[in-house]
Amino acid sequence: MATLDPTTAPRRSQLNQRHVSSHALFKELGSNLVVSHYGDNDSIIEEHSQAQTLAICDLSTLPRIGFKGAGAPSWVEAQQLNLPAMANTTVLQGSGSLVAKLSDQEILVLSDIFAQSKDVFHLSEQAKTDHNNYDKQVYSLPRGDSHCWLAVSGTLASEMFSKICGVDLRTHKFSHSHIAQTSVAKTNAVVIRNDLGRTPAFYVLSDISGVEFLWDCLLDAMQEYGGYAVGVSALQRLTKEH
Amino acid sequence: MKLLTCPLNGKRNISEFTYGGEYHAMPDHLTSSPRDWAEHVFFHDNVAGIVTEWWCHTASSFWFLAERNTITDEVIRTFKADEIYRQRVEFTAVASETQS
Amino acid sequence: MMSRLPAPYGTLIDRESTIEFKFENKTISGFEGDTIASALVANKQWLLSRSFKYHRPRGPLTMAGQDANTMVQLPSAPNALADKEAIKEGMLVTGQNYTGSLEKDSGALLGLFSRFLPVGFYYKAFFKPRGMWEKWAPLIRKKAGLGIIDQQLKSPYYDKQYKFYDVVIVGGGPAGMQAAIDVAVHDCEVLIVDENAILGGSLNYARLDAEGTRAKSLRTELVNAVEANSNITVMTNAVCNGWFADNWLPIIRGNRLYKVRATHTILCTGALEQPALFHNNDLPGVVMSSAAQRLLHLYGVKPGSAAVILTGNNDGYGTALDLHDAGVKIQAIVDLREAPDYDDIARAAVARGITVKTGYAVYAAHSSKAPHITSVDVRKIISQGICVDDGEIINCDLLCMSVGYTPAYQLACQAGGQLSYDDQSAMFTLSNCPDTLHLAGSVNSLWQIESVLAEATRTAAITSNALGFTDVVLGEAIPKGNISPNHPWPIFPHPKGKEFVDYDEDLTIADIVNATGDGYEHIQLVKRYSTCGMGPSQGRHSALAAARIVAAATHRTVAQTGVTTARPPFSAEQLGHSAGRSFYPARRSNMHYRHIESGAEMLQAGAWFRPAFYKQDNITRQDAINAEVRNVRNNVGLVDVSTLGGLEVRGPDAGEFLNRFYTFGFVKQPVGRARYALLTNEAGVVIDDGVACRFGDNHYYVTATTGGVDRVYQNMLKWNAQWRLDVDVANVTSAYCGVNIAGPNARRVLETVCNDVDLSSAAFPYMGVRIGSVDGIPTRLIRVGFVGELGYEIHVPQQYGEALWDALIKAGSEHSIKPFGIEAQRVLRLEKGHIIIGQDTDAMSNPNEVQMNWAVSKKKPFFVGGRTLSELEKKPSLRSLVGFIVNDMDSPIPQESHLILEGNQMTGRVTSCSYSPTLEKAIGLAYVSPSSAANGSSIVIKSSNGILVCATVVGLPFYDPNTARQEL
Amino acid sequence: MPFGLLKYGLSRTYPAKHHFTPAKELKKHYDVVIIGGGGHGAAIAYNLAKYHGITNVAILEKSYLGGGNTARNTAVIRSNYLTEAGVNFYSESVKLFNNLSNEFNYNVMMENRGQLTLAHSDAAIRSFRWRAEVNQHLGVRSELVDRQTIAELVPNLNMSEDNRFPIMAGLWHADGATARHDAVAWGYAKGACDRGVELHQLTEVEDIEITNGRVTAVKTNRGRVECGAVVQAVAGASSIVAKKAGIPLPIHCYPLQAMVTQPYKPILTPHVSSPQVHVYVHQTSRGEFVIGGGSDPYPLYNTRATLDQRESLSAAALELFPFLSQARLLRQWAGTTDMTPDYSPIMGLSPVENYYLDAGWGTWGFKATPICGVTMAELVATKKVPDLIKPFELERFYRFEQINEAGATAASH
Repeated sequence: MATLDPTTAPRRSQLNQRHVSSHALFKELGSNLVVSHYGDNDSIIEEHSQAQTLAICDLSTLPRIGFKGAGAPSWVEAQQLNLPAMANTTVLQGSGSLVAKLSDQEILVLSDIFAQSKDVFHLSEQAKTDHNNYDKQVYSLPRGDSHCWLAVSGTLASEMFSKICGVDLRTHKFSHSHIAQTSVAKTNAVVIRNDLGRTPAFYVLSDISGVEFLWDCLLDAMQEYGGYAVGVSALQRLTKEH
Repeated sequence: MKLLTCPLNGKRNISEFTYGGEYHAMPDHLTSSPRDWAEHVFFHDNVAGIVTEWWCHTASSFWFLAERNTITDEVIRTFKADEIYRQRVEFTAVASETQS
Repeated sequence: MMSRLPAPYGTLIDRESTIEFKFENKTISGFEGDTIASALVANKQWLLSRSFKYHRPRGPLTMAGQDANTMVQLPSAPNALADKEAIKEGMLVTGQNYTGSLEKDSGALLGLFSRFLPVGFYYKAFFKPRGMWEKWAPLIRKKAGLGIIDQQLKSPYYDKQYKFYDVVIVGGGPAGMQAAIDVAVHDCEVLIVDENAILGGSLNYARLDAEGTRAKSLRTELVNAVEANSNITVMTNAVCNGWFADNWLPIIRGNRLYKVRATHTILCTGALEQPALFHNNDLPGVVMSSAAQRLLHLYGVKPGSAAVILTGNNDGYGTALDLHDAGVKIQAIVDLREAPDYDDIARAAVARGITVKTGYAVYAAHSSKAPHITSVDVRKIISQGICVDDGEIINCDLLCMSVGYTPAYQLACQAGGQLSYDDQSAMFTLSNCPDTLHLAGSVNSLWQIESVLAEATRTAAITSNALGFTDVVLGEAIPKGNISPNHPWPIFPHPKGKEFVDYDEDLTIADIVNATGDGYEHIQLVKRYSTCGMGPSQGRHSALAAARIVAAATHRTVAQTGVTTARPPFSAEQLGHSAGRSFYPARRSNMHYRHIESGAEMLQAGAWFRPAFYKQDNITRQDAINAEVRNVRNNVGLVDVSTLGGLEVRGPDAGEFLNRFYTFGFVKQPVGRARYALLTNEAGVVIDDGVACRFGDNHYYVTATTGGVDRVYQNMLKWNAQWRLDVDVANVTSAYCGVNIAGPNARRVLETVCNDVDLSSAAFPYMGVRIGSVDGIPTRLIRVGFVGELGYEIHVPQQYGEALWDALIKAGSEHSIKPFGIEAQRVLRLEKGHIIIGQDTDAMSNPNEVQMNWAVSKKKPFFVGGRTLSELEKKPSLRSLVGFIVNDMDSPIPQESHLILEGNQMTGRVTSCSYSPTLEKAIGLAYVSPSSAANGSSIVIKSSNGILVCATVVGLPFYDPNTARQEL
Repeated sequence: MPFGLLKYGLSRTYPAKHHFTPAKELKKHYDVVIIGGGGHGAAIAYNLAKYHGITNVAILEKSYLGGGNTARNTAVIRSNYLTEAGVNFYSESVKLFNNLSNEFNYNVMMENRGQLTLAHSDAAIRSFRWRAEVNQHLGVRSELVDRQTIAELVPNLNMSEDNRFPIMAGLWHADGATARHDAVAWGYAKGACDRGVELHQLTEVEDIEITNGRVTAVKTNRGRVECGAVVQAVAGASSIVAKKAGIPLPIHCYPLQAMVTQPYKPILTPHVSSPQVHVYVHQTSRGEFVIGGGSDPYPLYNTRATLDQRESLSAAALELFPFLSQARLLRQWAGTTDMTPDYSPIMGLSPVENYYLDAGWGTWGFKATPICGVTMAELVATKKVPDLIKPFELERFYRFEQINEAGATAASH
């Protein structure tokens, strides 16, 4: 794999400093640089198995967007996306992207972790033309930049979360496709249960300016379980397991 | 720690919320007497008993109202603001005396 | 050498693994599973520490970690409970609170003066003549305190974890286990918490039958059932240290605090055995009956060779049997009861021919070779608390007290439960617990094992019903036995005193009586005046006796006298446990590491880190700042403004909304223009400001102060929850990184990287706003900036921040671009006379005072704070914020917050002040009295060390008054 | 050995004398009824009796003497306030405190240990300098000190530059002190009772009678009592009592929690507080560390303790003194505070004639006890509002005027 330099890319994760210092190798997903894995190529296998028990991964440069307003749900549906029936739940789209309903008037759309789905791109393009005038009560939210996007995967993930999050995220109480808007390590966060293949996994979206703090807290919390940071390649492998 | 039920996010530890003050209707900002206005701005009912008050679920910035007993700290119920505020509030044009 | 009994004695110890540690530099050897206290007693070392006030020798009392007598010093853990702390190889243990040696403590001389130290003596002494107290206080302080804190201690790693259960059962004794088994037949998650090493509670040491076999078999039966049930989780060595609203339970195990949410809590916390009051009832060797039984059964320690049992119930006879079985000679059972109502156990003891003296009391304990009991003075009781004048001396090296119990009431009381005294059973009982909190076992005053188990089953049924698993119709509550284990008056005053009510505080019967005599009759006043119950064991063993004594002394019933409030925590917990990890979020801009690389010294603004200024080799901080200022004035500078708040206000009512929220008018604001936005609260106080950029008819992008934006956003949402306007507000502060590029060269730099916006002054004038791109990055361009030069604020999506910075630094290289920090920005802003909310305003400032009336629209129907401002306008203003220039360059430059004086009157203060590299003068802003607010007025500033500095009020701005430069 | 000890130690007939009014019936009429038997109520009664010869006075206390916030506050005495009104008022109070033991012939154990407030930001330094300048100008010992001085004042304070919030400077208030809070109430009550004032405990005022705008009587759970004047000194219940007299107040009641560790050998002399991390710490003469901070996040008439507050206070305390992590927390409790919009008390006249207010004591009531006694008694006796308390009148809010005290109070009781 060609070594890509994150320090010259236009969009840069706030965590790049940390990634680089732990010998991250980056790969391009869509037009974005994401950590593929750390160290040499063999580590992918190791990271993959680690991701099954407990690991954290930075997906912050991957596409995502939000919409708010009374008109938002119907408009998003009009863009051929399936909306969850209930607030604080998600629906996986055929394209691989994930549509989350944060309230009756707020939608969040996440790309798949291969960045193959073009939903986010289309939505943002469509939004520019459709409601630059905001008279249809649809308001786009720059979730791709306001919030970091971290993935915590593995059978021990909810156990780890129970050290820094007051909501009961145990897999039998907080099932796949459920959302908790809550506080993680004293930081506001949107926690989304979104299993990858057979492996329980959670997405954490939180104020992007505090991502370094949150990252360090999560690593500290997973230490006792031997969890550590992995690249997106490991997570991509998880999705292939059924 | 107490639990508070957010109409949007459900039962959560009360530390996830921000207290938003007593609910009470604003007197007419033009016709009310200065003393009444002063009481609106500075004074509180500070009832020992059941009060209606504003709360905000901090993580989702969702404002709602709660009925709470200020002696026992028991929350009687929580509800969305539109139960009280049903339509758009209009303000009448400035009366001449306050124009200056 | 060790006096250990063979198995089955010593359930907790592993005789195979010996552990050696040091106590007072003596090497002590014990077994794995021993506590410090059990190991020491096994080695005949009863003396552990010295008492708080009189430095009395003290040894184990409860062996349950419930009393302060066993508090010892570990190198980094003072006040460690010797009967709770497990021994470790090489551990260093010493006693506490002695001068000289533990055995011979010179501090103990205080005891001789005890008759001169009556209750509340501090209040009556030490202060005359005037000034004496200042001399006494430090001396008294030296004597204060117990353990020694290790000030070099590096805090260990403490953390926390949340847990969730349908039912949490506190206490793993017979009641707790039975309740768990019965609830857990349903599909629910049950937790048993027990502070001991193993389940079983009293079954591990108490005697339930004459043969002494029932406890063991019952324990095995229950423990097996618990372990067989996968719905039950067991946490041992874990203490539930409080009860908080909605069954929020802090449970401590190891270095972790578990915060457990339970739907229901069942308290099976048992009861605390209470001491008898007689002369020298605190001698080492005087213990609770249960303590002797714990030593025998848990640790295999034979607590003595010749024992006297002082009892007021049948339990004492069980203890006698246990000791007898273990080969301890029972000198006598002294039974306070005139005509005891025996059960099988008691009869068995009598049958063994043990001497029993009924209607007798232990009137005093003695120690010939201190500090350990060697004999007791046993006397016939005449009437309540009164004995005959001479008694029989019985030699012994162990005295066991079994005169009654108090329910372990703490958690129940914290939950709002009522602790009240039942004169008939001479016992405290609990009532009025919340619906989701249940009691079972001796904490609920049940003593017969059959009724304990039956009640546990009943409580389990109540809980299961409440959880919706069953709908069992419940029968009658289980009747409390008619035999109470509590003796109503195990209290025997002695002319020489030393009958300790409160061991922690060295308080005797006389102290309590005298407190009431002084007029402190309310039980709370007795506590506060005498300090009874304020020590480390928080009244566990003094509340009952104190209540009885106060009742008698004030001619009330104990029920009327009541008890003091039980406060959390249940047992003294290390601060590290409640502290845990420290979580203080830190916020950084996407350009953060560029600042670091450029040598920035960072400062904190709320949670944000911002560059204060950029260090340069061999020049001072001030010179570096001045250089940054000059570079903006002469060339071009770049400052990171990412921390600035950003709010999207969109929708048909966007303009109307801003009109109501801010003081200015926004409805008629042209698209493509920015307008200053000032915010007041309902009291008319200035609380924030920013600019509103109108990007479309229905779209405003409003900036807010770094520290204020979150509150501003919340307020906006709250107001619109009431107004119901057709508008959406979004906080996009973090979504945008921003820089301000400012200086005569700003346009030249920007032109090289921005080619889709006409930057000419005509096309993009001052206060204009545009959408465009910089080096391919989508941007919002705002032609503002408070530094008074040609400048642009460039806002880009957060993750492009660093790229933007790189592009501009590169593009600016041939125009001498340099980054500048907050310090330089402050100077530049000041030169331009722009106020900073929070620095130039305070909790009272209204727009008029800070000369901002121009930003307040009078023509609007309503805005927040408007009515109050119109009221304030009717009154003369009290102060004005003005600009000033220090007259004499040689006088010291005033600092922010230096006072403005008129004569000796304080009339205001400096809010901003600095040397202006541009004007080469000291300039500033200050509040002054309206009378000296006019331009040209001279003001006097009381600067450092009281030096008076003269300054002249001038119009703002100081720099470029006709704003030619910024409109370039 | 001091004389007092010999006297009491050897006295055969203990006690010498009952300190307070023994339980007895209420009279039909009192010249002055004081609602609230806390430090303030007792101090007002004491001053009425001793300096104005008004002794037909009843203190009505619904619970026990000094059982409210007098018993629950953390006994900090200071005068480093921000406004001229505040500083003058509290510095008078501190002066009175210094002579209290001898005034009472009862030791209140006043200890001048000094108070250090820590600044972790530029903004804090500015506001501390403001306080220091105002204080010095008014003759109060208060100064802005640098890191070096701080390290000398409190050698074991964590001064690391790597702290999340490094200590940048401090406000040193040499007059800062502490005293035995209960003893202050007891001393005043004893002095008042000695002079004929009646203290009635377990006596709750249920209603207040007003005729033509003038207070005439109070109804209690022990009967009706006529009175010439009423003073309410019931911090924590001010709104409730005032409402009985038909007076609305700009007060919200918040719990204020504090906690105390087991006793340890003394290692901390001054009172240390940090508004940034919301905590203050001092070590009592018994050796316990008292730890307190900001009020609860929402109003409540309930003195329950919360785990939340225990957690944040401990965490904050360890930021300043990490070595306390193995010190053991003994007790956690709460009081109910009257929070006012401008962090200043409400004292003096009320809309009802002869009904006087002593309210709005937030977290600053204990330290004002002596001066409250003096000024409120003077007001009741002369019906003239003393200059010292003029600024604190309720009427200021109707004029939309506030006292600029915010910032001088947060977490630095």
